[in-house]
Parts: sequence; C-alpha cells; structure tokens
Amino acid sequence: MHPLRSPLLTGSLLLAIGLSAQAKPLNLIGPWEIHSLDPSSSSGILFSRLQIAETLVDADNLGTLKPGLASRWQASSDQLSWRFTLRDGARFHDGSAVTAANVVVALERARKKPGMLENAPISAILADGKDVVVVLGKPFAPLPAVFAHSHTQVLAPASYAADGSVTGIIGSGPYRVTRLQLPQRVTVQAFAGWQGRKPAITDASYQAIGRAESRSLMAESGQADIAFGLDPVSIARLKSSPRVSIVSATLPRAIQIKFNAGHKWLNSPAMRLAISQSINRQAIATALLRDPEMAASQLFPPTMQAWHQATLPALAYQPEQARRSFAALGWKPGADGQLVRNGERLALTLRTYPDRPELPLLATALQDQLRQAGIAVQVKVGNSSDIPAAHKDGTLELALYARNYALVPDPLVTLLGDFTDDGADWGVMKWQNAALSQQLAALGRGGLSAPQAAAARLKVAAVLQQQLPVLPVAWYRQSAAVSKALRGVSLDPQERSYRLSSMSWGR
Amino acid sequence: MTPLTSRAWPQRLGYLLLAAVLLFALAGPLLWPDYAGQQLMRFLETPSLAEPLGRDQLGRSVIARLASAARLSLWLAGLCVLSAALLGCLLGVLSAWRGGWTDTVLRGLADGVLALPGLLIVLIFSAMAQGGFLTLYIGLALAQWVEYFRMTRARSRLLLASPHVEASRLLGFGPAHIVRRHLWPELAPMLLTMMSFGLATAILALSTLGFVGVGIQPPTPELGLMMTEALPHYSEAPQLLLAPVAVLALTLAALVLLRPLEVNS
Amino acid sequence: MSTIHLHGLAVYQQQRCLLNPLDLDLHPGEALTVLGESGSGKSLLAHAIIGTLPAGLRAEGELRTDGRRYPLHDAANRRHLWGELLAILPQEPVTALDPTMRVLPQVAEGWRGDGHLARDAARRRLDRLGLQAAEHHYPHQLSGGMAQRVAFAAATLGGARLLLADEPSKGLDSAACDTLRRLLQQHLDSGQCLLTITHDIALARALGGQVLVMQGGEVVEHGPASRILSQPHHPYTLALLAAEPQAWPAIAHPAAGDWLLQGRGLAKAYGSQQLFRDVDIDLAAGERVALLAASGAGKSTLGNMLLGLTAPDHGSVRYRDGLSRTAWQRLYQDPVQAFAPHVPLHTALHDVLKRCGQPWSALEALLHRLKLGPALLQRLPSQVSGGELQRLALIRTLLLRPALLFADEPTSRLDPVTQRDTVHCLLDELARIGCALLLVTHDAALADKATVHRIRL
Amino acid sequence: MDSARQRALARICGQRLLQAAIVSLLVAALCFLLVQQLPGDMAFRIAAGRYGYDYVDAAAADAVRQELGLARPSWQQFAGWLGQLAQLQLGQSLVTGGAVLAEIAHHLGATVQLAAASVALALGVGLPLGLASGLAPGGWADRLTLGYSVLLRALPPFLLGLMLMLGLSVQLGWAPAAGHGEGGNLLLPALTLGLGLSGLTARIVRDSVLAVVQADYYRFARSKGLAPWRVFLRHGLRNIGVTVVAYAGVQLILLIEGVVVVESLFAWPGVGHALVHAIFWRDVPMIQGCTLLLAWLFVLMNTATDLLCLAIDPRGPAES
Repeated sequence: MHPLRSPLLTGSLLLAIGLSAQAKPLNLIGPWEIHSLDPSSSSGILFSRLQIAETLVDADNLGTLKPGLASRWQASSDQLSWRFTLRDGARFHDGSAVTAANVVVALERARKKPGMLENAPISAILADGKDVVVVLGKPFAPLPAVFAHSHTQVLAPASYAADGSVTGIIGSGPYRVTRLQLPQRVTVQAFAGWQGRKPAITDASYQAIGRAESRSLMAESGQADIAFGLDPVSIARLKSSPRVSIVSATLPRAIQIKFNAGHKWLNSPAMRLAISQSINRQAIATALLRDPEMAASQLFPPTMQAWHQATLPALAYQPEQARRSFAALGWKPGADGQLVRNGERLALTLRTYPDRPELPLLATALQDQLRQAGIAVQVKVGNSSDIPAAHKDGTLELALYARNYALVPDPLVTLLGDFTDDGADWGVMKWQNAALSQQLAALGRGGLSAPQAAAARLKVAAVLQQQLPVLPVAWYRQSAAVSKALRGVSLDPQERSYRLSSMSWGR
Repeated sequence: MTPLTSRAWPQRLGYLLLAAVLLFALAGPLLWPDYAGQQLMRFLETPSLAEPLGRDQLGRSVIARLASAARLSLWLAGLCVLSAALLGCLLGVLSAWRGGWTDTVLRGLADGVLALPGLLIVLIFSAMAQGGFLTLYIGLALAQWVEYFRMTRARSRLLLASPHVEASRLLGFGPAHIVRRHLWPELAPMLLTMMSFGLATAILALSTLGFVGVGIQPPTPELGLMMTEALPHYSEAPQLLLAPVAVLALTLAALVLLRPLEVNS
Repeated sequence: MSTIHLHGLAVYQQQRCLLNPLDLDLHPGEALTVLGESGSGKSLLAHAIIGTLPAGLRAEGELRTDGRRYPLHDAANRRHLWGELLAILPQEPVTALDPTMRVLPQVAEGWRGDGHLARDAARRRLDRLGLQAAEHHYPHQLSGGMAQRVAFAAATLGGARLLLADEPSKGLDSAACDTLRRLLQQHLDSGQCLLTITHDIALARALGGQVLVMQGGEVVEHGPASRILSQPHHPYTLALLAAEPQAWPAIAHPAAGDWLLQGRGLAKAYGSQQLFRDVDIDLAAGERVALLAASGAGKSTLGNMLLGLTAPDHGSVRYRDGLSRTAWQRLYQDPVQAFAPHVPLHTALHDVLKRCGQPWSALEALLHRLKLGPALLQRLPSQVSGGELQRLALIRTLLLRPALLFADEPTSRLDPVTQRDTVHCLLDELARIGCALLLVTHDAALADKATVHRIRL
Repeated sequence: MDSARQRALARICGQRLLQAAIVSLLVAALCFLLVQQLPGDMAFRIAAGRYGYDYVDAAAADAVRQELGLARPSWQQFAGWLGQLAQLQLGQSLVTGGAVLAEIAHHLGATVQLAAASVALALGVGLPLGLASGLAPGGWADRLTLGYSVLLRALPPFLLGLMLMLGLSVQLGWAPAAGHGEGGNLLLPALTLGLGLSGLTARIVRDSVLAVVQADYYRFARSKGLAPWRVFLRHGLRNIGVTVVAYAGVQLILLIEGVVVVESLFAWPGVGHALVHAIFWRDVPMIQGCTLLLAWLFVLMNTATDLLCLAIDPRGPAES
C-alpha cells in the first residue's frame, strides 16, 4: 500500500465508524415471526421486548416488581381490591394521554382472550380518576405480577379497530413503531415524547429469521447486530468469531419430563425416581447444551433465588440404584435387556415438539439413555399442542418440554396453575399432594412473613423433589450473539425486554 | 442390454458409482449395525479405525447412521418410483386404450396434478402425519405418477394407432399380446430412464423434507436430517456434514450419469 | 454458361471404395440422371459433389468449371459455391422449410444479388410458380405440392448453375410427380445444369438428356436417355426396364366366385373435409380390384372401412356369413411399420403360428415358395430389406387363410425389380388359396396388370 | 393475426384455464383430506400457533374452537370452504385470523421477484453455456457443461444455499446472508435457485441447438449459400427458442419447488415460506391458499411459455 494512503484510509475508516455510530440502525434477529398484533397472541410479547408497549408493572432481573405504566400499587386491606396509580404525563405514541379509562379498555379486551389474566380471580377492572382498580373474587397476592405480563399491554384506543381487533401498535414505551411488515419485520425509532432517559440507539429493527442456522450465519457475517435463539453448538462456534461476542443469562426455565402419574406403570414415586436415576443429566448438558452447569439437580434453577433450594439432595445419575429399584418394583430385564413385568414389556411414548430446537435432540438422547436402562421409548415429535391435547384425553405418557416459570415475574402464579390438585396442561397430570397444594395456596393468599414464605417454598420444592410428578432434566441459559461494536447489552432473564434503550454503539 | 464396456464413459462411471453406493447401503448396515446407540460423552469424536467417520453430536457412529440412511433413502425412493411407475403405466395404457371419457377424466386429473409441484403434494401429505413412512411414500408416489402416465399414454396412443398394432389386431391377437409384444418393448427403456431420474428426484425430495422438518423423524437416520443435524457442527466436525452430502451427491450424480446422454459428437 | 466437369470422382471409406472413380460432364440445359438400385452409391455422389459426406468418408477427384479446379477431398473449398454454383433440391420439401418463418423470406434469402431486390425477385419467382397467395403462409399451411414448389424456388433463386436433386420423386403421388417434372424441366429450359439421382425410370425418361446407370458403386451404362431407355445393353439396365409394370406380360386372373362383402352408401369426413360419400362397393371371392385416386382422397380409409377397422359416417358394410374375423387381412405400404419393431421375426411369426394352430412346417413351405431363407427370421424387422419384409408380411397373412387381402400401396417404396417380384408372388399365392385382392395404388400401369376391376374415388 | 393463431390462442387459454380449475379442485380435496386426517385436535394446534407453546392449553383451545366453529362436522366446513373458494375467497388464517388472500398477497410479490431474478440468472448462465456446448458437441465446453449440470443436479438446493451463505456471506462478506428488505438480500436466494436451474437450462439449450443445427431446414438454408452466422441468426435462434421455451415451461416446476426450500432457508417472505409455516401450524386455509397460489403461478408461467411458443412458432405448442 502507498505510504500516504494508509493513514488517509484509517482516517476515513474511523470517520465512517464515527458517523455510523450516530446513524446506524440496530439489527436484531430472532426466530419469532409476527403473525398478529394482538397482545394475547404469541407475537404480542415482541412489542414489550422492543419497548414499544408498556404494562402497568415492570420487573428487574430477579423478578422483583418495579413501576411500569403504574407508578405505584396498593391492595385494599381485605386483599380483594387493588389500586394502580398511573404515571404522570405518560403519553401514547400518537400523542394522546394515557388515561385510566384507556387502560381499563385495553385490560378488558385482554380479559376476553385466553391468557394470563385467566389465572387471577378478577371480577372487575374499573377506572377511578387516575387510578385503575382491580376487584378480586378472592385474595390473590401475586396480582401485580400478572399485570407485568405482556398479555396486559396497554395500547392506545386508536390501536383497535371497531371489532376489537388490533390494527396497529400504539404504545407508550421509549420506542415507537415506524414500519410494520408482517410477518417479518418491525422497525422502531426512539419516541420523542418518552419521559425517561433518551435512548442512545435511536433506530432499530427486528427481523424474524426462521432457521437457527441462517441466524447464526447472519450474526457471523455481521449482517445482524444481535441474534437471538441460537443453538448451543453455534454459540460455541460464535464464541471464537472476531465479530461477535456471546451474552448469556440463565432463565427461570426448566426442561422437564411430565409424567402421567395416573399411568399404571408411572403411578409410584419409586418408579419415577428410578427413571430419574437412569438419566445422565451431566452428559446431556455437556454434549448437547455445551454447558455442564445446566444439568438440573432440582426443578427450580439457581436463578429463581427464592425457589432454588441449595440444601436439597441433587438428582443424580445412579444406574445401579435404578436397576435395583426397577427390580424391586417387579421389572426384570428380558433377554434383549428390555424390562418386563408380568409379561408386559416396559414401553412408553415421549411427546415433544420442535419449536425449541434442542428438544428433539434431548428427546433422542433421553430415548437412548432410557433404552440402556431397559425402557423402550418411542419419541413423537409433533406440534406443541399435542401435549395439552394428550393431557386432556388422558393418552399422554411422557412429555418433554421447556417450562417457563417466569411467565409473570412471580413464579407463584405459574406454580399455582401447574401444581394444583387437578393438574394442568403444562404441569402435573393425575397427581396431587395435599401438603404441596396447601403451601401454594397459603403463598397465594399472601400475608405470610418472609421466613414463613421461605419455609413454604422449601416445602414445595422438597415435595416436588421426592414425588417427581415432573422430572427436571436441564435448566436453561439464554444466549445471544452480539456485535462487538455494541455496548451495554444484557439479557433479561425474565425475557421481558431486549433493553434496547440502554445500549449504545461503542467507539 | 449392451455390455458395459461399450457404453459412454459417463454411463460407466454412473454404474460404478451406483454400485458403490448400493454396496455401501446394503453391506454397511451389516458391518455397522448400531445406528442409534449413543455414547454421549464421546460426542463429536474424531474419525478412528473403529469409527471411520467418527461420532456425531450424540456420540453415535456416523458411518452406521450413514449406511442406514443410504439404505433407507434408496429403499424408500425405489419403492416410491416403482409404485409411481406402475400406477402411471397402468393408467397411461388404460387411458390410451379406452380413450373417450376414461381418457378425458384421467388426463384432466393428470393435468391438475402436474400443475401441483411434487414437493407441494408431499408437503401436504406429510402435514397429515409427521414422519410416517406411509404418508411420505404415498406423497412421493402420487407426485411422480403423472410423468409416467403422460409418457405411457402419449407413447401408447401412438403405438396403438400404429400399423403394427393394427396388423396384430387383424391377425386376431388380443390385448395381452399387444401389451407384451408392442407396448412393453417400446416403453421399457424409456421407463428405465425415467425411473433413474425419478429415483434421484425422490431421494432429493426425501432429504429436502428432512431439512424442512416434515420428513422422517429422528432418531431414524436420513440423509437430509443428518445434514440438518450436522449443520451447526460444520466448523468443529466437518466430516459430519460432508459424509451425508457426499453420499447424496454421489447417488444423484450416479443416477444422472446413468441417463443415456445425448453426446452425439 | 460453361460446362461443369467432374473428373475422377470417387468415394472411399478408409481403403474400401464405395463409389468407383467416374467422370461426368454437366452441360447447360441438358439433364443428367443417375439411375440405380438402392445402396448403389447414388446418394454418395451428390454428397461428394456438394462436400457434405458423412464423417469417415472421403471423396477424391476434382470439379472443374470456368477454368478453376476444386479438389473434392477438401469439403470446405466448395462452401462458397453453395447457392452460386451448386444448389440442392431437398428430398423432403416439408422438413426443409423453416417452420417458424414465412414463405417469402425463406425464398428471398437465397438471392445472391443486391439485398433490396431480394424480396421482389422472390415474389416474382413465387408468382411464376403460382404461389402468389402463399407468400405470407407458414410451411405448415402449405400442401405437399406447394411446399415442393417453394423449396424449388428457394433452392434456385440464387441462380446456381447446377441443381442437385436426390431422389426427388420419392413418396410422391402422380400429380406431384408431374409438378416435379415440370419444375425440373423449367430449370433446364433456363439454361442451367441438372443432376438427378433416382430409381424412377419415368422421371428419367421425361427429363431426357444423359442417363447414367449404377450398380454396386459402379457405372454400368452411360449415354443419352433416348438410347439407354429404349435399347439398353447392360443386363442390369435391361432388368430395370423390364420391371416396369408397363413392360410386364399379361397376367391370368382367376374367375370371381360368390360375393364376399357389400358396401352401400359409404361416407366419411374428417372434420370439415369430406373424403368421400355415397360409395357402393362389391367384392367377390377371388376377385382382384384396384382402388385408384389422388392422395388424400381416402383410399386407405375406405379400405379400412371394408376391413371393419374404421366405422363409416353413413352407409354400411355387409359380410358373407361363416367367415372368421381373421379372414380380412391387410398389407401395408411400409412393411417395417407393420411389424412390432423390437420383436425378432422368428418370434413374431411363431406367435402367429401358435394363434392359428398351424405347424412350423406350414411356415417353412411358404418361406420356400416365396424364396426366403429361414436365417432371415433371426433378425429384427428393421434389419431386413423392404422387399423381403413385404413378402414376410404376406406370409404372415397367408397363414391365416384370408378371404380378402387389402393391399395398401404394397410396393410403392420398392425399386422396380423388387416391385415386380413382390407383386407376382402376391398374386400367385392369393390365387392358390382363392383370396380376393383390393389393391390401392396410384400407378395406373400396375393396376392394369395386377387387377381386373378398377374403382375410382 | 391469422385465424389459425387465434384458434391456437383460444386452445391454450382454454386448456390452461381447465388445468387451473382442476388443480383448484384437487387442492381443495387434498386440504379436505388433510382436515379429516389431522392427528389430534385442530383447535389445540391453532391455539398453539396463536398463543405460543407456553400458553397453549385446554382453555385456549376451547376459546379457539368456539370462535372458529370447529365443532361443526368437517363436511359442513368443507362445503362452506368450497363455496368460498368458488368466489375466490380463500378464507381466514386459523392462526392469525387475517384474510388469507391479503396475507398471501404480501408474500406473492416477494416470490415473483425471487422467481423472476432466478429465471433471469438461469438464462444468463445457461444460455451461453448451452450454445457453446451445442455448437461444438463433444468439445471442452460441452464436457464442462455436462460436469456443471451433473454437479448442480447432485446438490440439493438447500445445500447449495448453505454453501453460498458460508462462502459469499460469512467468508467474503459480499452479500447479506439472509433476510428481506435490505439491498442485496435478493442475491443469495436468487443465486441458489438460478444456479440450480442453470445446469438444466444449459443442457436443454445444448440439446435443442444440436437438434436445430442437424435439422433439414438448417442444412437447406446453409446450402442456399447463407453464411453460417446468418443461418444461425435467421433459422437457429428462433427454432432453438421454441424448444427451449417449451421445455423450460415444464422445468419451471423445479423453480416452484425450489422456492419453498430456498425461501425458508433465506427467510425470504414468499409464498413458499408461508406454506412451510402454515404446514407447521396446520393452518389449513393458509396451506390451501399458498398451494393454490403456487399452483396457479405455475399454470400462469406455463401459459406464458405457451404463448411465447406461439409467438415464435406459428404452429403453437405441441398438444399435451
């Protein structure tokens, strides 16, 4: 190269980088297509994550609630009515003010749809001046957490068509939508009327890219600045890429196997424990998740600080023990190694779904590990709805899925649904435990002192560990590939926000 | 059949490749029978003498999976092509023989199916039951029969209207004789050519379906599925991706080369 | 205009001589016609002159004209003479015309002079040939005769001095043959040279000039047409002339017997084109009838109708009772097309024997009588000569002892000698079993000799 | 235009219309079968599509069932659906609730854009290769083209796409790897499809060049004294065009099939992409809509090639 040209070139490059730091829009990619604008749809959460729409309540990394559109909230003394006071001066992106009446309309619409609000015993939502009042049928301590869920997004009245369908996203967050190209792309820009700190990233767009391999290649080639939903192997590879770094957060999510506890073979805790002992979680986490720490020793991951119990004995791989337990239950290996009892061979069906790409892979690994233990497992990879459907008609035997215990920031809401007496689609099946129900109900009513609550949670975790109505397999670490030019990137363990407003382009 | 040595080199190469793939698909599963056994802690083991292609992400033997996948692809594709050819030929001859309404209806149906690209038919069928061999088979066979139908019908119509068939009829011969002496010898070589091509299409479709995620379900090894699974490992274990790609490419190249090539220099 | 000389013209395949050296002089206005049997190397002659021999063949000798010499072994040195000195009259005019181009530009592109004048020249030429209405037509809209005239116009518009016509009358009916003759005559009259290669003696006679008789790659006789075609010396030429139907001695025909079939008020149309209507026809056992008409008049259709292969639009056919379905047989114009192409003759005939329950000896007797060797049966239909195959086709029908044989131009593709032999065999064998004959032909002389009654459509 | 050509035009349009009608019926029947055969409860699947795997449960499924009237007998649904189809209303997506026609209309533009770019690319590469090998059969260009086409035939489109992504995008950084809406996004998917088609195109062109050059009329034109290049221009190109166009019409099926895979790989928001998603969610009206649209697109392209044939060759396309 010519000696003079080199500094010139460097200079212009620097200039270009400097300029681009001002103007360059941020490219986010993820697997989620935008099929609908309705907050209750699976796409709704995207508008929360992009900080376009707000909910009344927000949450931090640990799920501690903090003000959102409501600046404070207060339960009545009988715990049957909650009052949420709206933030002063909040405005929608179309310039109109956020009023309590608007919020009530949005929440009433949400109540008519299936979703999170069903879990709370709400009898009415009313506007009272600047306050929104929620009337309950019975006490429900985690109610504010429910109003942190994206199903309860507050959209401006102009977002709705006459028939109640959502035609546009007019929220009140720091970013406003500039362009919507369903099902692939949303482009946003910083909202000038936002009351909080002005975001450094002024322009961003989210694009849905269906295949994981395409996403990792886009990150690798620098086409995308942040890529979500990467498979473990790509993450391992991208760690050595010069362009991107990997940012991770452990999620309050567990990959677990649901048992049909009413099944004639699966109805004893001893049997379920023996199956648990046949599973080498360490190997699965190492080989498939590339993350040995993610081998689940109990249901609740350490990131659920309040619920994770360090004192519980860990679930471990004990094939010898398992063999003895099977034998004690009458299951003896036949000539081909498969367990037989009274002429019946131990064969089960495991259902799972491909929406989370690691699940079929994990199912395959589990299938082989259980085969070595003498259990013939047929893996059925189908639609995610096959699991609740099979739960309903009672044909389910085993199901492998990833359960998010932070659908709302307080896991109690999900636990109350999943582990109550009659079972639930994504929780237990034909299993109940009076002690556990009692503890959960007490937590739900609220009013327990902190040590009492902690004791109740320990009891719940202990029962689950002993009875194993669901079998924890692995925990979950969310990772994203992030361009090295970006600063201030962190992942929200609650998966509520991409935190665009706190990022900036580095120098 | 003309002897192998008198054929053009591309064809000879095609036979050689096909024989190699067939040998691998038939003998491979006997030599390396355990395609499902995992040794999780030995994932992505590099190739060794015992495991010539190493182990995959679940610590399974790659060569065993590859052999089994090759056998499955050839077997399923062969079955589809045979069924499609049989159905297409029968309907084609029927249509040409009966003419009239039979012909009109069958031709309309064939035209309709023709406008429905094969992959779409297979996709719709796989949507009905994921991973079922039967649906895949029906879908692939239904997507392919039209070609055979059209060819058989067109040729048979010409042949049935030809003087030699008329002469045979005047001589008092019945349909069996006409099919055996007049139609079959004309149709057979074309059918063979089409079937080799159809086989390639079917194998390709199978692997594509595996890639789209509606084909054969794991852990059954299938070429497209193996590629999809191996894809993330392309940099850490390239042999994982290259092995199924090579088998697929060699099979397809063999089938393409088998076609009598129009090299009339 | 000067004479074109060909000196020492010969064709070799490696060391083997396919065409022995010969000298030719082509004088303006005088036709030169090469007569000979198939495979006598006639077509090689034309290719050697133009420079289009297939790969592997080599020409020797030279072409001399206007004081220039063109050695024939170098095919490329005559390329620039195409259209200017050498022109070719295509054998099959329909396929020689570009299907995607209108007639006028196809003719005009042969023009050698000023480009502006090409279209006018072409138009004038087409007018002269009576094709003024067709100049904007596409080839597929032309009849066979029109296509022939267009091809002639296209080949000759450039004014090439030598026109080469290779088997120009092959497959043409008599009307088209007449047109062809007139065209070639016109060409000669304009003072050009013409080299025609044919086995059609009538055409050679009509063109006059010089005649060259070839047999097995060798010229056996050479001289003016008037002498050679009336007083030939060489035995081959003699045989060729004697084989013309006109020259055949009269044939004794058997007497007709009982009625065989009656067709009444027969009519057939294809689309809007009426082939024939109100045709009455009677055939009696052993009777010999010729069906004469121009091409496209429905001769074959009528024959098929009588055989029951085609249903009439109107009218009906009555057959004498007591005859089996296989009593009605047919011989085809092209015997190759009458046999399943991939089945050896042995198998094909064996199938027939099995079907009619006759012993192998019946076939052997027939083969013997028709002078065919049994070794022939090991071959495929395409590997047997036309005359032999037509006789095998005859044998195949005779095995079924037919009552009527419908022979559709059975000899029109054969050279005269083979034609004569085949027709005589046919008549002898039919007389032996008392079978009637319905012969379709466009050759009036043949009809005269081979049949008793004639029907015109 | 002469009457023969008008008749041919009418025949082509009639035939193709009939074909489109039959394929519509076929797709409708297949989709009906699909509804009948679907394993599991349709309402559950739709709920999974709408609300996501974390939220699909019996309650959500009940709500969907009520809203969409899925409790009706399937034949009633099908009858209503056929009625809609007859009025060219493709119904509403079971997942998003939006009108299928409107949703696909967005995708159609992307698919057409991709298809056009691929065909242009295939011709750009395939024509010169085919001409070069057809004019010198057995020569080096011919052998090269043969190898090229065999290689491309042996590569499944998804693999070719991945290789291009890795090479052009990750290693060289010449083009965006996937996505839509930025400049250059079209390059890789079009290249994947176009290269795949070009191998075949080259062989077709080569064969038809060879056939034309050996044809009687071509040799006759040569013998009229025209220079070789004039013969090629006057008689070669058009006749080669006829066969190439006619055959290309049949091969367009590869394009439609490729579209499905390539769009999914490159996240190109076309009809094929939508189809794969719809199949995943068992969104039957959407499957029907996408399939119909792709089939109609194919019929339309075939009609276009037929008409092009007719424009070049007065005899019109050969009867199918």
